[in-house]
Amino acid sequence: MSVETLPFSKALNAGMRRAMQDDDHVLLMGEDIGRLGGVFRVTEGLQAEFGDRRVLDTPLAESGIVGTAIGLAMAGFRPVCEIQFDGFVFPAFDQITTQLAKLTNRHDGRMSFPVVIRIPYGGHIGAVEHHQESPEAYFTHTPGLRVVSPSTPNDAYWMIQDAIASPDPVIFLEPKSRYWPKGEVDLAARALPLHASRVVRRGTDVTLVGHGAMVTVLLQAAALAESEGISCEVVDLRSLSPVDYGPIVESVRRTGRMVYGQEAPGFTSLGSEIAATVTEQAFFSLEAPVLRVSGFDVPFPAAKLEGSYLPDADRILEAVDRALAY
Amino acid sequence: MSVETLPFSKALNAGMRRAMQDDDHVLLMGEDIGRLGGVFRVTEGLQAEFGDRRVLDTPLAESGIVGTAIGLAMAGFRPVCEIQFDGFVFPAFDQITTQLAKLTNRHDGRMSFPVVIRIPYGGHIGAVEHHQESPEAYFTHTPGLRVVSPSTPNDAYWMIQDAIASPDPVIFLEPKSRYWPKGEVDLAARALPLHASRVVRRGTDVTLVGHGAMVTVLLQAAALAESEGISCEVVDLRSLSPVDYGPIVESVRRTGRMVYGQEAPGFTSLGSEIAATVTEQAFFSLEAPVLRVSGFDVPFPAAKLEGSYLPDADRILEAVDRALAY
Amino acid sequence: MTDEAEHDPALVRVLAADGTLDPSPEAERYLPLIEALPDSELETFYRDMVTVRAFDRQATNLQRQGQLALWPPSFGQEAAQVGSARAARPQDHLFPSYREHVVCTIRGVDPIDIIRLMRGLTHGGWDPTDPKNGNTHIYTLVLGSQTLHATGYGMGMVFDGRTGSGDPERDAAVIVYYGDGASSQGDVHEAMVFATSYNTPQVFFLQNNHWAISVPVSTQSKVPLVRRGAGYGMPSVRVDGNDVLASYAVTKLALDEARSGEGPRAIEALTYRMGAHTTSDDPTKYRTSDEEAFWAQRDPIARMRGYLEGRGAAASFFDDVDAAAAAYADDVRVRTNALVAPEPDSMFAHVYNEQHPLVDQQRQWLADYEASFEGGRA
Amino acid sequence: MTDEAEHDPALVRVLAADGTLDPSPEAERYLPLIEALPDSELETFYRDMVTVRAFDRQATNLQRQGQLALWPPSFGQEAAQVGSARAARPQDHLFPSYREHVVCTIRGVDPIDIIRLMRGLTHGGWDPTDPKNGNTHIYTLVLGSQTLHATGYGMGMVFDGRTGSGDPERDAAVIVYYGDGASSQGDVHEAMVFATSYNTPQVFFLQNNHWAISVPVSTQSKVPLVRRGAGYGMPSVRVDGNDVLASYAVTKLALDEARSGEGPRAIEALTYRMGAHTTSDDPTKYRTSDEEAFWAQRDPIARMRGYLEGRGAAASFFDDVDAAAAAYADDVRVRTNALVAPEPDSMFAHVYNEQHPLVDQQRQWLADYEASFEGGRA
Ligand SMILES: Cc1ncc(C[n+]2csc(CCOP(=O)(O)OP(=O)(O)O)c2C)c(N)n1
Ligand SMILES: Cc1ncc(C[n+]2csc(CCOP(=O)(O)OP(=O)(O)O)c2C)c(N)n1
Ligand SMILES: [Mg+2]
Ligand SMILES: [Mg+2]
Repeated sequence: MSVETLPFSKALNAGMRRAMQDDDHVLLMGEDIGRLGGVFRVTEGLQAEFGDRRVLDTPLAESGIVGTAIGLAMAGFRPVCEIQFDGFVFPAFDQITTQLAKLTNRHDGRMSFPVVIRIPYGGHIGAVEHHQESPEAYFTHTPGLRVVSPSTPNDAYWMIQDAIASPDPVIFLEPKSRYWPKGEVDLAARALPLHASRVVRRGTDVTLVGHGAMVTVLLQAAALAESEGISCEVVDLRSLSPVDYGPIVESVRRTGRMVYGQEAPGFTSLGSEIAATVTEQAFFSLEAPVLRVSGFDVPFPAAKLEGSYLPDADRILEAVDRALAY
Repeated sequence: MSVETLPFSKALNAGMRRAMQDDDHVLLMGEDIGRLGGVFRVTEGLQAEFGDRRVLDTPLAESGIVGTAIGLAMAGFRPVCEIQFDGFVFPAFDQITTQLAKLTNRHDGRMSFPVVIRIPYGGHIGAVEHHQESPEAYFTHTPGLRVVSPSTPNDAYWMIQDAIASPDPVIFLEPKSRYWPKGEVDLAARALPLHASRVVRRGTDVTLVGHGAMVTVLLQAAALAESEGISCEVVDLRSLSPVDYGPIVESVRRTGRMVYGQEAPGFTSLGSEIAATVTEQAFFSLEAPVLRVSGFDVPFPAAKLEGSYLPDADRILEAVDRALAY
Repeated sequence: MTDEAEHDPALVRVLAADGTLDPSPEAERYLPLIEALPDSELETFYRDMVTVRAFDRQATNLQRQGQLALWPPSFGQEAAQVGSARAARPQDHLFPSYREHVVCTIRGVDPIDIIRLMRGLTHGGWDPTDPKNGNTHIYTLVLGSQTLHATGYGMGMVFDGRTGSGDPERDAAVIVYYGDGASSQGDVHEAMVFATSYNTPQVFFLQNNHWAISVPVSTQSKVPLVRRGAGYGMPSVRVDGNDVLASYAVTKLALDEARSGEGPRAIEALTYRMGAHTTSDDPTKYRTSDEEAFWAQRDPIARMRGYLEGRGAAASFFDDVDAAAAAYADDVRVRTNALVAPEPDSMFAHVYNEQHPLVDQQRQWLADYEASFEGGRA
Repeated sequence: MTDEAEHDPALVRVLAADGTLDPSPEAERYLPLIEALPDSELETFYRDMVTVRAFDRQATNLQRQGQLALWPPSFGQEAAQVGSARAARPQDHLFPSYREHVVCTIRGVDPIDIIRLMRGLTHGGWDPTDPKNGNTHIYTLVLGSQTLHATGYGMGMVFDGRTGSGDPERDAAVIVYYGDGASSQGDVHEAMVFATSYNTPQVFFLQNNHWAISVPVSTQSKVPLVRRGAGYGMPSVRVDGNDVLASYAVTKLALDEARSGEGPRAIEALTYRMGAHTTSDDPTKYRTSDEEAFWAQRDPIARMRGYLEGRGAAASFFDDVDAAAAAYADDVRVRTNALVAPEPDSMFAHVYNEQHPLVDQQRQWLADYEASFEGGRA
């Protein structure tokens, strides 16, 4: 039987295990990912299985992790780096932005840098500062990177394998509040391609778009809206850079209205990009401007306030109502 | 006589001198800014005048520069840091993003961090990699920072003083291709407030918006358009975060069309934000989607190709024509 | 590893594990500083350690009861923290990492302010500019970042002439705390580069508690971390961080020298995180009970108690301290239970000092939005 | 400062400034390595230095004539670069910074490829995977970044068993070049942490040319930079970088040890940037002519010439070398003038290895746009 019910974190674990079995130059590196299996236990058991030359508990230095991963890629490896939490990726930002993202281009394509950087991201876990952020905009703005985020265990299982197989650097954003819920994983049938977006609910009045943990919120909002007689289509972005605009624009041409949901602050965000581009591509179909529901443009607040900060189904619905009122 | 004709770089120099005279806790720090006066000579003569305790030739480490500037701010100083070139700000990115931007909030407002980070940015100077970039989106997406960019010597003179006087951290982007051209500087009459945008040319058909060196390009485009009978209004953003939307939206409500020009890659950029927000605020006035003319979504190319990469007046006009064709 | 360090000839240690006075050769030069301590001060050291351990245990329990988001215990590191913090003068500035509960409370920080941070009510907790907090800066969670802030602060002291003037009431220094894991961060290096370049009055105080979550210090360095300092020209010393007297003395001397203009110094305090990394951690996954037992025998509180007993302290003293500590911890529990969540509006209040239209607009939006649910949100 | 270093008892030097053999005490252990060099190799060292200096001068002139965007001269640093690069084996990997023209050309990189970078035709220049380039990686302009890449490469050698096997044809090492200014970057520290943690077969080769643009090395460190390595447990040596024989010998030994599994090593080569930082720089703004004169007397080429003359090299040898160098430089000039700009389309070609709709779309847009100007753009 090739379909298993797994939590998202175990699906990722299974995906990495399979990639490591298939290619012995795939290696994992990061803080506490070996003996401990990572603070979210995503790499649990992999060091025991593959040894400490393939699953590295590195020194505590993120620039060092990404910088040496680059060197390992030059030496023919496919490193998968774990950044412990979203807020700790910034010490590595220089190596990601000025090196990893640009090195293929700098080499005129003669070397490739198949490095994956896994980052648990987003809120909903009640944690202290730097542990609940959504930094995707910094990466999607950077040419040379690919950025993806699965929202289901099945996508987690397949997308991590596709990311590892990609010859390009991939920022792999894991919605940490989704680590625990379970879902069906089809171990035999590949999911959609890495850079495809997917309509996860059909609807006719408003198109809702988002990624990661936000997809769950959008589906909740769509269910609530239905009870009020409003039909929402929901698109899971899956790929944040490049964005697969096909399904989104097709949907908006039908619905004429779109709401984009994201946990990140809204200013100069991925939501800004998608709103601007969808507006360009579906200008004459739009009955209302594309509305964005985002984290506020303030630092992610103390845990007790995250409920007010993070867009929930009610806030999505408020925007849906506004869009419909145009 | 209080009006002098100065190149942009000298206007900045004069502005910093005045700020240092007014407040002896203003200090400058950076690589080669002392004896050499900076690679662009913006700080020329200031170490000789104020001594090496107020104009610091620091060790060569950007995270160190910003991180110690934060400590100096805690001790009551107002540090003005120079980053030598746009592409070298990334080693400091962690200190800027996780510390500088958030420390006022982290202190519940009990401490303030009046740090200015000056960054020469943008292309048109035919330089090697990392020397021609426009990183503004990384900063405008970060809550807690203010981001500004003057485009004229007069603004340079006044905005640097306002930035230094600001109790908040300010990213001060200096369009390096504008360092040399001269302009009138009124040493007596304050320019507009730091966060005001300004209409620099009146027009009726299309609104052109941009900042820094792009303003010159937009004005060139407007002049060319005029010869074709098209009347363009041009808005100089001046402040990139927050954006002063008033003059822009007012203009777009009249013209119904807008083109945003920027050197930065377009994806998830400040142009995306402004396009999305103007669309929201002027939805019913728009005859065409807000169009963006940007650097391509590739690493800034080798110098010999910058002419093809950087939006010029022709490319702005191409977008103006497209906007008018809707 | 631990055995090797035990017998490191360069280690400064004054008390044997059982509390008998047995100075290592390196400790000789520090003895006068210790002999100068009045009995009352020795008792204070002990009281500090016991009090904060009781508080720390209370906080750990509060987290287990769901009252806190997280708690990183200081359990086991009391001597290094008491010794170093008690060595600082009032005008000195202290930059902790996130496990310096002992340091903070000694300097006057109300433990409830640390609790507020770990409960998820604030990202800060206390006001470093309020004199009652003894110039103790707030916690920094991004490892190593605070070392640069401390260095910058020290540069400010130099530029303001607040160091090396010869006036003991005026001259000041900074001390910055960081861990063995954090020592690998580039920022720590840059802090040492700037500190030595500007001759800051600064002590780099490394608590080597042997673990960075699950990663042993041997992953960060194959040689004692104390050696790093010499590479920058910084006098550096390794101390038994479970010996409160030795920790006090080495820090006192280093701070005195720093204050008098001799520049930055580094201290590696060998200690042990006797508890979990945080309440989310399970140390049995990565370390042995043998190792834990080894360190249990070197408990800093037991050691100091042995010393005081040897000097004839009365049983009633220890009972008093225990009782006071229990009351202290109890008070924290009571006050924790009384804490209330901040208003959502507060998240907008301190992002900027000056008006910011976007933040103001969102603040207003949220207020209106919340108001629209008056009478209950779905 | 320079005088002090001159008389540093720990400095490895073999040749006096005039080229007479006069080994420092520290140099003794290296003499066998030098004595083993055949005359032909000594002549090669000299030829390398003269050839690349001629090329370097040519490139400087080409920049002045507007043919290049920029040129960072290697003038003065030839001995450190020749010595270290000639010490490497073919299977070793070299990670330069941006001034290692001598290193690169010795390993087989066509100088025109360096020119192409500095002319603004490419951000890279050569293909490190092409055997003709001797495993020389491309330049890195963000200071210090390449030290981590080199360390990562070395980790790969360890994991692949390409080090410490005992087979001299198989065992390999990496050498990474960086400057005194770059040494302050956090990345260099992290590279040393990772290198020692993973025991990489690696040499950290620091060319201390005394200046980081206008900033003297004393701003980066008050003590010799060679001391940093010991903080990580790395054997470290300071060499006279204007002495090609000493530079060769210390690098040879360090690489041999690294290759045989003994882990990373650090070398500080004392040298001097005799020219400007780059062609945009004016060193008279920040350094004295006395200092320049001091170093002119220590010119690495004159020194080696003195040595060879002392060993009886014929005048014709030097004439031949000069003539060949002139021809080499001339050839570079001719080929530089023949370089053509790349097509705009090329900026899209290698951003990603796999298809990317946004880039593809912009690529097409630009092609169409350019085509719309057929017959001339305004
Ligand atoms: C830059 C950064 N990376 C990762 C983390 C996650 N993290 C928090 S504590 C910790 C271990 C720190 O070890 P050490 O410095 O030895 O201090 P200790 O916890 O032992 O007191 C890690 C990896 C972080 N806070 N900051
Ligand atoms: C991260 C970074 N910051 C600043 C610069 C600008 N810059 C280029 S070379 C240089 C000085 C480098 O000095 P050093 O490392 O001693 O090397 P040298 O030029 O002397 O060979 C500076 C500041 C840079 N390239 N990278
Ligand atoms: Mg530790
Ligand atoms: Mg140098």
